[in-house]
Amino acid sequence: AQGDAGQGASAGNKGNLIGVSLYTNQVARFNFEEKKMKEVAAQNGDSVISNFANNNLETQLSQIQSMFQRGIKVLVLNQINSKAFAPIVSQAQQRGIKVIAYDEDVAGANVDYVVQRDNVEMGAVQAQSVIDHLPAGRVAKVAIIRGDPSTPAMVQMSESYDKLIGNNPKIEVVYDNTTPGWDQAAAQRNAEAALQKEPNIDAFLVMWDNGAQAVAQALKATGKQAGTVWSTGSDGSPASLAYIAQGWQGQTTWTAVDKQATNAMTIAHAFASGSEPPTPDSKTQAGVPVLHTPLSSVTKDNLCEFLTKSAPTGWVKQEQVFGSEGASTCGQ
Amino acid sequence: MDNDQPVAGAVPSVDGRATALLVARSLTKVYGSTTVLNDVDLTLHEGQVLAVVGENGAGKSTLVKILSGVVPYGEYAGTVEVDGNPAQFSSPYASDTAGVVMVPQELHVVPHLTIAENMFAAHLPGRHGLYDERAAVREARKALETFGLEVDPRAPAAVLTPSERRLIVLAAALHRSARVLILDEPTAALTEAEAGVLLDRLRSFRKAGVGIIYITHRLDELKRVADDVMVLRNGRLVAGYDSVPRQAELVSAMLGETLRSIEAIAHVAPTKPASGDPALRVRNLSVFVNDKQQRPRVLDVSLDVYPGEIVGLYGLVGAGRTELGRALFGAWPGPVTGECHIGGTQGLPKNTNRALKRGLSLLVEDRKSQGVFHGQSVSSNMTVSMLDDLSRMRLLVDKPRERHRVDEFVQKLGVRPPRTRIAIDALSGGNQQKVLLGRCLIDDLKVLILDEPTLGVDVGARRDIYQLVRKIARELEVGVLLISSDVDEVLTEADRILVMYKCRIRGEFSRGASAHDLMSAATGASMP
Amino acid sequence: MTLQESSRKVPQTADDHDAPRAAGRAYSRVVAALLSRSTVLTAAALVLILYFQQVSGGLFLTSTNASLLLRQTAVVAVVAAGMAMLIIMGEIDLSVGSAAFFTGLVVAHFQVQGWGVVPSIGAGVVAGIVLGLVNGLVITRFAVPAFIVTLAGFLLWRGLGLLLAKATPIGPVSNDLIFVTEGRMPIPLVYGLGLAVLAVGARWAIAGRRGAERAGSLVALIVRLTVSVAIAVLVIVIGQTPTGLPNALLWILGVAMVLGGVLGRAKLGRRIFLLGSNAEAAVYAGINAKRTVLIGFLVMGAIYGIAGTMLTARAGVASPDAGNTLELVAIAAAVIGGTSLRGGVGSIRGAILGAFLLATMDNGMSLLGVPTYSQNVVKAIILVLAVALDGYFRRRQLAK
Amino acid sequence: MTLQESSRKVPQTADDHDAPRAAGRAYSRVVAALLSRSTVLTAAALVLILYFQQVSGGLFLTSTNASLLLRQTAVVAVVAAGMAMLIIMGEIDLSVGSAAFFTGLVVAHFQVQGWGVVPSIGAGVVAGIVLGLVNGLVITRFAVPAFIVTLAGFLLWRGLGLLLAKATPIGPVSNDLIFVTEGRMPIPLVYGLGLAVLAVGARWAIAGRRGAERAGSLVALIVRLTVSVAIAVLVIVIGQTPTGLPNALLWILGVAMVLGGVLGRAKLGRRIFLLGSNAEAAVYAGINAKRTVLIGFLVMGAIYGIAGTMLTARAGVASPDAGNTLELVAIAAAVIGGTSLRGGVGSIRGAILGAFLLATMDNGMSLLGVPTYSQNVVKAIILVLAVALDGYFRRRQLAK
Ligand SMILES: Nc1ncnc2c1ncn2[C@@H]1O[C@H](COP(=O)(O)OP(=O)(O)OP(=O)(O)O)[C@@H](O)[C@H]1O
Ligand SMILES: Nc1ncnc2c1ncn2[C@@H]1O[C@H](COP(=O)(O)OP(=O)(O)OP(=O)(O)O)[C@@H](O)[C@H]1O
Ligand SMILES: O[C@@H]1[C@@H](O)[C@H](O)OC[C@H]1O
Ligand SMILES: [Mg+2]
Ligand SMILES: [Mg+2]
Repeated sequence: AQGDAGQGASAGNKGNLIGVSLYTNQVARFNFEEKKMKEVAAQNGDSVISNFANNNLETQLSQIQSMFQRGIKVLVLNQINSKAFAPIVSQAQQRGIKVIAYDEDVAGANVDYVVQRDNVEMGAVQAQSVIDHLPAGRVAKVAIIRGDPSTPAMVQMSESYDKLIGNNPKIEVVYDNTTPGWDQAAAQRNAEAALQKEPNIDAFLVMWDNGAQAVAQALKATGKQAGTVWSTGSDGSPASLAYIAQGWQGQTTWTAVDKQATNAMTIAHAFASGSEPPTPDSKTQAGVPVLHTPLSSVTKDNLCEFLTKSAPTGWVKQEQVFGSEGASTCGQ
Repeated sequence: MDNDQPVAGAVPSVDGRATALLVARSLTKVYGSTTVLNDVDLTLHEGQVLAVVGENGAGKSTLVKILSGVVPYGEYAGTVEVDGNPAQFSSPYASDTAGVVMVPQELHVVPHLTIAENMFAAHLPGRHGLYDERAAVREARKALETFGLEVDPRAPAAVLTPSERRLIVLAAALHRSARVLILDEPTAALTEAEAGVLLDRLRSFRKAGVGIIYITHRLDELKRVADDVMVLRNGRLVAGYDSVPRQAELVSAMLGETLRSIEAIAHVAPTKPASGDPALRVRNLSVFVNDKQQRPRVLDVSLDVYPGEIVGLYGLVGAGRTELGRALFGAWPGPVTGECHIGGTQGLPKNTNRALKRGLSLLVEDRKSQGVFHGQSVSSNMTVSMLDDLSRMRLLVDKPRERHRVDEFVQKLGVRPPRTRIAIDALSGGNQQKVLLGRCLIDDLKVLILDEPTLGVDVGARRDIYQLVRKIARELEVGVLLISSDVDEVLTEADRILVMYKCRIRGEFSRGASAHDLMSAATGASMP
Repeated sequence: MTLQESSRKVPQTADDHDAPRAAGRAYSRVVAALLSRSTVLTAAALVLILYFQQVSGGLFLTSTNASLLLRQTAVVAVVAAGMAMLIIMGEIDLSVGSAAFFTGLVVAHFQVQGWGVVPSIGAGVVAGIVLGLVNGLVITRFAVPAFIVTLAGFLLWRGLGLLLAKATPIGPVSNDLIFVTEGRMPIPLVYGLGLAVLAVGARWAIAGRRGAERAGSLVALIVRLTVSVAIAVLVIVIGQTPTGLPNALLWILGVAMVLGGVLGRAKLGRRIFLLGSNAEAAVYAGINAKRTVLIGFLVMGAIYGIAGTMLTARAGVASPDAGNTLELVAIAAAVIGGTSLRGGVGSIRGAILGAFLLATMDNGMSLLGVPTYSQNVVKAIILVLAVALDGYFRRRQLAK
Repeated sequence: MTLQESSRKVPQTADDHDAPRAAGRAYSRVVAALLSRSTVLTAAALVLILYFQQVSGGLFLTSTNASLLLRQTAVVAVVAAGMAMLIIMGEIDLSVGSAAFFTGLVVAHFQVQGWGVVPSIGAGVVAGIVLGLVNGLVITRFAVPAFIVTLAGFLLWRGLGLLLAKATPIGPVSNDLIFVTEGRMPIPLVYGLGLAVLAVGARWAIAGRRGAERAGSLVALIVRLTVSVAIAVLVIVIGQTPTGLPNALLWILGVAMVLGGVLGRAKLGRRIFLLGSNAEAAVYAGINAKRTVLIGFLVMGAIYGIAGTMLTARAGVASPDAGNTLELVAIAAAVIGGTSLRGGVGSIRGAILGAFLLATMDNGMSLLGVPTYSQNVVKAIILVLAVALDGYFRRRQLAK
């Protein structure tokens, strides 16, 4: 590698240049995290160059290689496909760039730090919330709607689903299907097919909020009452929070994305300026430090608490959840 | 200008025909570095028929394309006025609105739309934006009566032959109340009888005060229809007459040659006696339409064409000659029965490729849709059927050889301009026809079927084509089947004439038969 | 490509939105009906339906699933109708998925702001027409091919929409808006619809009778009347079940009638066919090509608005992935329905049937819980089979 | 759409893979060169490059970035070349992204099994040819339009691949395979390439000289020689920098030369242009349309294999999303490069330039960290502008 760092410097960047590569901009949380990272980096005196990869491996690789050109010192990598990124991680490291795996580790590589949401745990939180809301005294009918099987998040969440729900004697799985591209319309078709097969479903175990919204709509269409069928989701999307307030969705699993973004930038700053990164809360088998992002289950019960305390500013407004007249339902 | 004759329309006409309907001044059109229309003036009065003649590529179509907005305002120099007001047509839509209606030289009929829709395209009857099919059918019937065409206006135009297609377009244009009617070679694909009807109609239009611009290569028509004649050559107005001059005088103006040299061209082709084995031998051939009803198009036809012989195949529209040609060429999609020998080998070609391999080629009747590869060069249009012979290792096109062959043809056929790399669309209609004829001249040619080969070809070029066909026949010992609706053409060019009527051959004549004989056979009047 | 193929075009006339009528003049009416693309598609759909019914243990042919199928088809059907119109005139629209996402966002935005259903939809349709206008103007003024302009729109409208919405779903929208497609059709409307079916059926039967010169036309009359009555009865019966018929059906029918009417009966429609068949001929004939294309894209703009409304009403939110690949599915539906990508040939009815065929496959396989990837494999094979069979029968008929 | 447009086609003849030469006889050579689509594209790319260079503070025009750009362009360029060929002959291929994914999977599979580079690639290419054969056979035997067949392939090949791979990435592949596109071109090859550029350039210059009847041809000779020498020097200089030139360039050049040669010099290529320009006339001229189409899809099949290899080599694994939207990008590149979707018009060179233009935009904007939404907006506008400007100049010239 010929003097990339020098080139970066000659480009006249102030502070440390941090590359942030996120795999999609069609998911709200990543847009939020990108903004958050830029804020935090600015506070640290760093600057960020960021790209979204349009759900495409090839695009993401190219974008990262362009970041090398720009002379980044740290790469925050939210990869589309954990198995495909080992080579680019080692390329980065050969150039002296530190790599922080973001949201998920990279298989086959030893990154310098992992800042992650534990998808296995997320699956468990969702499955547990379903188990907690089963009708008493009979075998419950549960439908499972999974995300795109070609994505690692789906695989890891499924791990917990299969463990907690698959062999559960109190549960009969009446429908179980995947959703290519995490597509909401396809999820809605799945939900509708499930209800067509078995109108008396007790709960929907759903991996993500867009899917849960699709379930809500399917429930409405079959004339169900709000609050009668439990469903799960993830990401705390405002529309889902509104459905939770109305009883059309049971829970959403919140990842503290603001913390995750902040962690990544703090570690990046430490790497770039040669100081000690924050203490990890665990290490991988290979000894890579890991900082986990806290997960929490948001339901109708703790909705106000979430809105007023846990949710970062800018994520959601109360009127998005309670309607234009409900701006102060939970107080300020 | 090399000519001091009075220019048509440049001076107000003697009989004081009232207002000038259409005035064009110093029209000039340049394509790339070629000036195809050079400083042409024109005045058209109410009730005047102005004929425009000139050889292929003289600029006739270009002139009327400007007048009708096909070449839009801004893409030519000079001015056009209608009723004394400047007219700046950006499209035929605009000219049409101003009452200037043109029927273009090339056919623009959409086969899968109905006949009525094709006829009225931009002027469909109906109110509130709705199409009134019944009114359209009524109007269409009325318009078609002109030519006595008995077709169902609701049928797709696909059922029409090329000449019928031309007729419906003409009928539609005549039916509209145009103030200026421009006809670009309307009679090229028509029979004598149909042409006669058209000319009669034009006379009645003239009485009604319509101004008519009439382009033709059939000079004998001028006497019957034209008031004034203008002659274009190489984009310039070289002569103008306020009456129809002698044909010979016109021809010399068109070609820029002296009368003497033209008269010397008149020829009598020596008859080639039929001898040896026929190049093409057909026995009991029948051709059927590819549908449930299996309507026959050709029934029980037997004929022989000997090497070096030109056999004329005359008949009226719909007689089945084109189908016969297509079937022999392996290009008929429906059932064909009967026997056929080409150069001694037996069997009907399964497809056009086989036909060509066996030495039989066909010059198609419908140049635009079946012949020309639009947007492709003159050269590749010409060599497409002989690529196998012009390639190295049966893989790569041998470009030097191709160039050589094309240059030779271009010269032999007199293609103008003699440029081979420009797109064929840049050639005038007649010159495109020469290119397609060149395509037919494959190596080892044994049988050449020409379907209306001189459609839209000027006198000079027509002469060239006849000479060439004769040369091909005689020197290369090729048997030629000349399908034509032009009585004079078959009478002068064919060694022997077959006449088709309603799917069958109804007469055989030797050279020297009279036009009357042919006509009566072609109309079923005399059965052999 | 070959002579046989080019001659295949012949029976597919401009009146193909009413194929039996046009072809009937040339061939025997009954055979034509057997051969029309619509019939083959309907037959393919029927076979699929029976299969799904069998394998799902009777779940497929229920009134609830019928309602579901209609709701699942609606957006694709509406967009496919517009797409067929554009393809027939020789244009194409790759931006429709993104544009519908954008208008759906507009509708959801105003819903969340507390606007009523009608003004929200109005805003969506206006937004759609504006996008259509932009497409149309760039195509006609700057003479950039529609493929390029709408490819740009594909990137542009979704990009803008995601930017405005910050990629988060906007909603949920009011139940009133949801009712617009998902709701159960009110009983008076059901009766109205039943009567309309009868009226149209009667016209159809009489038209067959009047135009027929051959024997069998009495049979045709009876068959047609029976079919119409059967459909009317079905409409009324299903409309009264607890699930009823969904309002989505009204949108499909509305768009089909308007566009089918335009293509079949309006002068504009004739111009569209002529322009798509042979642009040069159209211009020579004095058709204002630019204006026709512009109008076509304005109509498509209105469809953006309608489709966006329907996407949002169906999902209950405006989701960032709404309308993804809609352009492709719509083109597929139109082409399966007999629209030729070379222009000049096609029908609204075919496009809508194509949409139904695609939706039936999705619905049936979801019902059976067929794994996603196998779904795609099955879908692909059925697509090719349907179109190949259609072509086969058509050729066989011509060859006989 | 309008007469103007159809007349625009005129100067682009079958010999147009060498557009300046073909048009040169009709118009002044210099003006023609100024007008050719290739020149407009090159100019657009140059403007972009200078802009990126300026704004990125000199990062864009570095040898490392040049190498990156070439590697990023390669797959799209190769596929766009094949797509241009198919579109010119009046066909289309929507399955190419999925097919390349599939063949990439095959390559990765055998790599993981421990096969060497050559047999793995061979297996991929064979798989590709089989897929191409299937496409071609269904299209020609069952007369199903290519759009439908390849739309089915779009679903099918990816569906099958995902089933086989269980939707997980297959890999990592060996460094040797990665080297095949990502690797640095060996110095001897660099020199060879430089010499080849000189040779081709000399032929080009001489051809210009020979064909010219006008003044200025000496100027043209000198300009052409200078350009060729400059490129050759550039190749050799960049090839010797530490980053060097990527092997990906060889694939682009190889495919361009083969396909360009076929279209420009082979009988097959001539038939492809003619078939695409008028299928009916092609039949009368003795062209075996079915065979030509079949061969076209077989060639495309080989390109599937090459593209799959390149995808896998570039990513180091066969990823389940590999080749997503490749068909769309390739069609866009071909169309931007002057290929008409109506058939009969286009060039390999244009398609590859189109691919470069698209890749340049992606690369430059990623380098600048332009926000993704704005990237799409910018890309959309530049696309339309490039094509609009090209059309504008062309029309202006014709009008003069
Ligand atoms: N689009 C074009 N580009 C370049 N040259 C053209 C174009 N169209 C016509 N020309 C040239 O203009 C000249 C005049 O053509 P035009 O069609 O007006 O001739 P014409 O008198 O109608 O001939 P014909 O009797 O054969 O129909 C010809 O030399 C032709 O090659
Ligand atoms: N593809 C087709 N399907 C059905 N009928 C056809 C088809 N092609 C031609 N016909 C019919 O065949 C009949 C005879 O054809 P055609 O007129 O070309 O013969 P012709 O003797 O060569 O006449 P012309 O003088 O017009 O060349 C026409 O009436 C037409 O309706
Ligand atoms: O919404 C998220 C989905 O898009 C992602 O891919 O995986 C998990 C979800 O939380
Ligand atoms: Mg002319
Ligand atoms: Mg004929």
